[in-house]
Amino acid sequence: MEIPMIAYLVVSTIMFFAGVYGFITRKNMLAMLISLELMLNAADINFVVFNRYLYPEAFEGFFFTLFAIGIAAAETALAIAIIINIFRHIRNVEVRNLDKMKY
Amino acid sequence: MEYSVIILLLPLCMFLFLGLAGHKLSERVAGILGTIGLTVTTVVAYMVAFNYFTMPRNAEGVFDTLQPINLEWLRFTEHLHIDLGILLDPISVMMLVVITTVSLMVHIYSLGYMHGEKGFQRYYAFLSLFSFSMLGLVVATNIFQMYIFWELVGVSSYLLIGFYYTKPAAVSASKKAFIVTRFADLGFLIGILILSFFTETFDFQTLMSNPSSLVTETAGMTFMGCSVAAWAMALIFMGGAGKSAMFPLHIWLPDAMEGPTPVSALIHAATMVVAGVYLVARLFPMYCAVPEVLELITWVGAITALYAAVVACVQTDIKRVLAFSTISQIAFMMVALGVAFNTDLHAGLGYMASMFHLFTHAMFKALLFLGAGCIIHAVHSNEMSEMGNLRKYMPVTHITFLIACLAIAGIPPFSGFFSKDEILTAAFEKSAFWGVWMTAVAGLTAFYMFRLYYRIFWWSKPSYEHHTPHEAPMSMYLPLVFLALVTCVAGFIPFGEFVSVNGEAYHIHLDWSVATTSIIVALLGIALATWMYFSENTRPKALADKFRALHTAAYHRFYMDELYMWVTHKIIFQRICRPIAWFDRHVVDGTMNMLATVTNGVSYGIRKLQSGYIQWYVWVFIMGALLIAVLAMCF
Amino acid sequence: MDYSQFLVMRGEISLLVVFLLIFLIDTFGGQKSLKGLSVAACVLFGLHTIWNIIPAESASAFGGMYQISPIASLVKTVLNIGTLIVLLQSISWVDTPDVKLRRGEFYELLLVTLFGMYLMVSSGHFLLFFIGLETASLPMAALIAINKKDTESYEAGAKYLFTAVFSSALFLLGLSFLYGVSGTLYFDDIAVNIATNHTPLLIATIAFVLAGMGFKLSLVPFHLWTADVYQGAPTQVTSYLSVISKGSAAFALMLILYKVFSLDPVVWQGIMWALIVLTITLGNLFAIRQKNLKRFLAFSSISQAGYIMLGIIAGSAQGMTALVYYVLVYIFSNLAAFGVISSIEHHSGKVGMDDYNGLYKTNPKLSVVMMLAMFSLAGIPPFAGFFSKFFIFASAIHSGFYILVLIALLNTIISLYYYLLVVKAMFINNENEGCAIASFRSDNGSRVSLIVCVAGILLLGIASCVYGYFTDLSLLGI
Amino acid sequence: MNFLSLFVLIPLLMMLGLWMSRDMKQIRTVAVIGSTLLLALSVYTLVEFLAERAAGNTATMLFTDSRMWYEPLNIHYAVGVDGVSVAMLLLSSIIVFAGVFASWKIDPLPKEFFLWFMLLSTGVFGFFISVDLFTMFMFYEVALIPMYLLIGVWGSGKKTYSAMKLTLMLMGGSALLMIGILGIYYQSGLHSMNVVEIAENGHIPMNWQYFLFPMTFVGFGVLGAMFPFHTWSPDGHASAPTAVSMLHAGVLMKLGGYGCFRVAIYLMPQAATELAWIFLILTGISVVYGAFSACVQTDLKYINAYSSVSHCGLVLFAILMLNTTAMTGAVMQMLSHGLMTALFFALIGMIYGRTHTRDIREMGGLMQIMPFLSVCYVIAGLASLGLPGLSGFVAEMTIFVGSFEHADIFRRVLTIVACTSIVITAVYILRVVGKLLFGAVQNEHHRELTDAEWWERLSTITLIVCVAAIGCFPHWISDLIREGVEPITNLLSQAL
Repeated sequence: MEIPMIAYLVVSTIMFFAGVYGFITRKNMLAMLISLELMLNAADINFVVFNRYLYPEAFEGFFFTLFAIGIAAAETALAIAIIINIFRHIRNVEVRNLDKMKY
Repeated sequence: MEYSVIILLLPLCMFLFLGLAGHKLSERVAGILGTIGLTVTTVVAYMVAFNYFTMPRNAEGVFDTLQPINLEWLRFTEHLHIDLGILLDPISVMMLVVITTVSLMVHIYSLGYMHGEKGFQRYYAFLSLFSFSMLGLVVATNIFQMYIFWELVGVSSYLLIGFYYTKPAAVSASKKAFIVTRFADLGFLIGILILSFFTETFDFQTLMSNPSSLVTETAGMTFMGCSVAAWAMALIFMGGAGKSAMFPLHIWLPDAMEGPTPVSALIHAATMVVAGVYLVARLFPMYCAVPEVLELITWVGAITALYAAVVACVQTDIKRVLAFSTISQIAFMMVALGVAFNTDLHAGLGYMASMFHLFTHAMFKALLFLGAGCIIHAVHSNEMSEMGNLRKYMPVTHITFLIACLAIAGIPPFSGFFSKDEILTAAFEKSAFWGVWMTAVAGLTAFYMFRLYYRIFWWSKPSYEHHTPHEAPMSMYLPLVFLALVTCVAGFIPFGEFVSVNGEAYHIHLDWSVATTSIIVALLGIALATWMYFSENTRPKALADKFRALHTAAYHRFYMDELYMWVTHKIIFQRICRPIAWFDRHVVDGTMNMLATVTNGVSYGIRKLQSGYIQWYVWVFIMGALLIAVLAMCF
Repeated sequence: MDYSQFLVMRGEISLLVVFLLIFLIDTFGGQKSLKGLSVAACVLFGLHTIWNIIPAESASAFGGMYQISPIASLVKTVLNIGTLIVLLQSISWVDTPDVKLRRGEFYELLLVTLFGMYLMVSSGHFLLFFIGLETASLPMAALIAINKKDTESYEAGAKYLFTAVFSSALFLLGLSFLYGVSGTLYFDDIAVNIATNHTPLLIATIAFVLAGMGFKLSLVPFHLWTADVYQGAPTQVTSYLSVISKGSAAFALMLILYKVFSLDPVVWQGIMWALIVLTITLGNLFAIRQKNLKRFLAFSSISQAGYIMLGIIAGSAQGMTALVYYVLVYIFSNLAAFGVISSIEHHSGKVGMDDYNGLYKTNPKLSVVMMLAMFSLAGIPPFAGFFSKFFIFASAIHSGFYILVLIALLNTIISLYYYLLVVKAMFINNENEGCAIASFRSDNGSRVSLIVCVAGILLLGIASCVYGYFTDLSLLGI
Repeated sequence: MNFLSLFVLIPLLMMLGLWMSRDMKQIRTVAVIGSTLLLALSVYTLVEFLAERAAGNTATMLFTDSRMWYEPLNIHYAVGVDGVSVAMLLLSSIIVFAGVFASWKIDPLPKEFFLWFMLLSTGVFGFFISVDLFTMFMFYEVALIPMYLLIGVWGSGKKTYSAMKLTLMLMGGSALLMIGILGIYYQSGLHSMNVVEIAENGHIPMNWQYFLFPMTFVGFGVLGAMFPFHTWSPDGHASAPTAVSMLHAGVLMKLGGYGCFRVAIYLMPQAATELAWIFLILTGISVVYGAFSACVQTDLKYINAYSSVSHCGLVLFAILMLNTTAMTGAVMQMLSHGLMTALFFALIGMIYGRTHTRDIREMGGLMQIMPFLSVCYVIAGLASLGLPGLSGFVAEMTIFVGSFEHADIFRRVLTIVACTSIVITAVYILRVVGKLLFGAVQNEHHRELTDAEWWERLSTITLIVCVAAIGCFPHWISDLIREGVEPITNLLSQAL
């Protein structure tokens, strides 16, 4: 029995906006980072699903997903580095402390 | 007669020379130079007059109108262009003679009168400027040239009235004179615009060749109930009324007496103030085409004459008295023009009369002013109360002054009698009403002139203890004597032979009925003056108390100046200028500033958008993206 | 597969060579050679610039994944020039104690981001484009946060990174939809495929792609990170961020819109219309009240981005020319401003507008340069900014956007106001007692860079050949 | 190379020279030489021009030269002059010449002052010689921007405020202008920026003209001090240093009139005829309005600024009458107003430099203290109230006669309203003269003050001579201008 494509899309969409929601509401930067991962992966799922269901003759979507995952990893590493640096200075990772510059 | 251009050029050069190099010359040199210059001008003017009037008359028995020179100065359209030139016809030649004569007298007189004054050279420069502009005015070949010199005489009169520029009174008087006349000139200008637009020319001869052209061109066109032609001519007359100090534009003339007395004699008695009369005379045929305007002129003149005469009766400053008498006399000329209802020789008698009176009046009024100058020179005051019994001290002045008074009062055989008689005749021919009116005014004239005469030369003997008055130097009384002689003989000039409404020779004959009445009235006036002022007494005071209201009103010139003050300051300054200035600063400019303020305010208001929190940024980000998506889908 | 295809990527390869050389010097060179690293970087990069100065012919490699066109390689040259100027300006800065140790990393990261931009402007496939985009933005975050000790620096880094990733996630989502709609990620094929079906999904895609690029261009409302990041980042990085990455992003966006969505411009023109108005206006309104010059220039650069967009919305070859020309002029003007700011910051540590009061008395040359930069940014003749503005407006008017241009022009008045505020501070205001900036002699690197910038500002407009050359190239097609 | 380009080249070279000059002496030398050269050049242009015309060359523009500048947009560096621009060039060079001497002792930063001053004049000259919309617009803005620093640095009073206000308002004008120019460029269907070409062969659709004409006219009108966009002028003039006020009121405000005339009306005659009435009302207002506001000002410069509003209003008013005579009058009015207002500002600057006040209530009897300056002031005043023999009269009369040519009552009444300004002018001029120069000395300290120095005399006398020359011999200048105006009126008559 075949799972309809729409189901995947719903999941991915939910994932994406869950990510958005998380990103906007979490106080902790690491949590925000995780939300970002959710969003990126939601997009990846879309690619895979479209490739699998609509355009099975080529693997463009799959490859794209692979690269996207790689980039996501790099981005996470960088984000962690910066967060650590921040932690060194202010001893916590609360995002609301990043408001020295405003207006 | 191309050489007539010298009449204009010489004074001009004299002005430029004295104006630019004057301060380098000594007083005497400057004065002599100016006088010599004007003497030459006068001689040339006389030559022109002689040659002109000895010319054979042409077929219609008229002196040809000559245009020795006429250069295009500025071209507006193919029809309209301002020319500068010289137009010689009977009245302009007559004016040349008058102006040069009086001006020369004044030049000579001033050598003595202005001696030692600061800015003597400047004074002579201005005199030359005035002579130049006045001469240019009378020989104008077209109405725009006339307007140009019209403005120039206005300015030179401004400069001369304000000659004592450290005296606030003089400054404000000069300002007043200029602005009032300027206001009148506005009418003149608009009149010219209308006239020239419809007739497509400025040129006098073209205009005269077909006087009714304006009426025909504007046939049927009306503006606010009056025909456009009437408007044009009336507006032009407004210019003339301003210069000739007709009621209600007369207010500048009495104040103009702040200027040096010779200047008053030249500008504000003999020459400039008659420019208005000259203007009307110059355009007389066109005025005949619009009788309603002539009616207007008559009324204005008559009212002015009466008004000025009444006021003159109670003034105590001798120059003011003379000023008002001038206004009144010019009004006589205006009336004379007004009552001449068409250009045929007999009906147009008033034209000749007014020109004649202009001529004689110029002489004796100049004489009066110069005499007054001598007196002021001697007494160092303008007030009657400071004077009296001066005949002992200054006999020459006394005699000449008396002659002038008799002339202006209209006692034969002095010149004034003849010219005034012609005017009265003309008035009677128009209607008995005007005749009676003017005769009455003539009587008043006699009265106030002799009041003046007695108060100065008889009355009581005030104590001149600090210094005794003495006869003026020769440079000052020679002109008096000369003018007195002219006044005596001028009446016998066959004036009508030279000047008449349509140029044909007109033989003056006295209308004895009119003459006798006028003489009697004049004598009555003199008698009354003698009764009241011959020797010190309380009758004048008693009389003044009797008619207190009238007296005070007349003394304050019926509050005309106050009225003007009120209009200009309270209405124009307070109610128009200031609000506009305020509006400009606070509304127009305020709007511009407000734009800036609002921008700043907005930029302050929205600064919170930049809250500094990543999550807010991202919130805006995603919302923006979604909003765009949604909107894009909607459209 | 024949490797000759790599020859098409001449620019990228030479850039990589430069990158590797610097990397080698940095890793294996001793302390001594590190001293000369900055100069070496400038020289090498200069060589690279000259090597690529001649634009390449249109060509494509790897099955159309990589596409190069004359105008694209011209853009690369423009970016090179800008980067070179930035490198010159940063010579003295990299010797300051804080960044001394990470001197090498600075250059490496910088060059990598530039490499990413290269890929963006000459990609024919969204995969390459996305890689380029990320390569351009992720190292940038590291650059911004390069100054570990400075709290503002890492705050800026964090803000940039989080926003960047968020935007790229959105972008990615958009791409996935696009893939769903069109079934391919090759620009040309997409253009062909989507021509037939106009699903709302497609429109959402356009919106998301615009959002993703709008982040890099800092278009309102995707701009909020800009001010903070510009203020927090080291001045050199800020200048790089403000001109190079903006310029490349502008061209990349134009690439996408012209190549991918060229068939129905109406949709994205509508969106762009709104974005431009918002961007210019809000940018100006925020800029009015800024006192910190870096922040001030951040907002000015936002509104400048709006003007750049006018070239895109025109949707014509003329617009393309105007855009590239504008970017070039903008690089010179903005880098002149940043050069002055950085050298003053370097010598006195002051970046406030009030600190500049009476600068003309102490440092006449610098203040004249600053004034020229401001006039050029405000678009005052005879400086280059006037011409670039005129041409970009002309292109927009040519496509009939009268009202839009009118709004933009009225905004120039506001922008003139705040640019003049800087001039006023330097020339008219009296120096504040005691704390006035002392007169100093800035280092050779920034002197050279400033001279170059001034030359650019003064000559670009008068020398019409530049614009003519750009036109010829852009007429060859994107 | 066409010799007209020298008008741009000389100021640029002067800037170079100034930039290299070391001390005050050299600066002055450069400035004097340069401005004299410019004066000579403009006179030469005039002579050449008249010779050409006498030789029967009836082209619209003479000495034309067109170099391709921006191929893609077909922008040329195109120069050429007709009667009007020759007159304007003459005016500008005279005022620059006078301005150099008026700012003989400028302080501080003389070098920078003259640099900006010359940049300003570069723009002015460039504007007048160019016949290409783009270069015209470019030079226009080149002329605007130096004002900011000239006022801001060397000005007095609330200088920064006025400088900013002036710059922004004028920039607002040029923003509208840019739309107008680009619109003309793309709608004329010629792909050309050359004014003459567009005027002769271009066909701007009517609906576009309705949009573009107001843009262009208002754009230039702002600089022409058209109500209600004139408010930069009083503050700007009040704060500006002497020479700048001279050049600004004397020449820069003329750019507005010239632009309206050369671009707005020349290129869009149909719209001009259709829409003239709106702007006639506005300009008519500013004629009277300015005069009335001037009556109650107490600051000399404000009085003059408002009188400039009135006079420049008359210029635009006459241009909008759209007939040869009135337009000729308008250009003559530009000339005469330029000269006499420059004279005014020069004198005010000199008086202010001595008394350190511009409030007429604090001064008086200056005639006794500084006769030369006072006499010049009187002459300037008489010129401004339209005394025959000075330039004002000629211009105003030409305008009035021209404006009265229209048969419709609306224009007639407006003309008469405008005429009343001559009386109001007399009022405020005499008010100032009476308060300032005549009467008793108000402030005893003023008694020590000196009269004009030689450079001041030179600069004032130059201007006075020109004013008188135009006033006494208007014939040649009016013919010169008329033949420049005629092509435009011909277009207009076709448009009707």
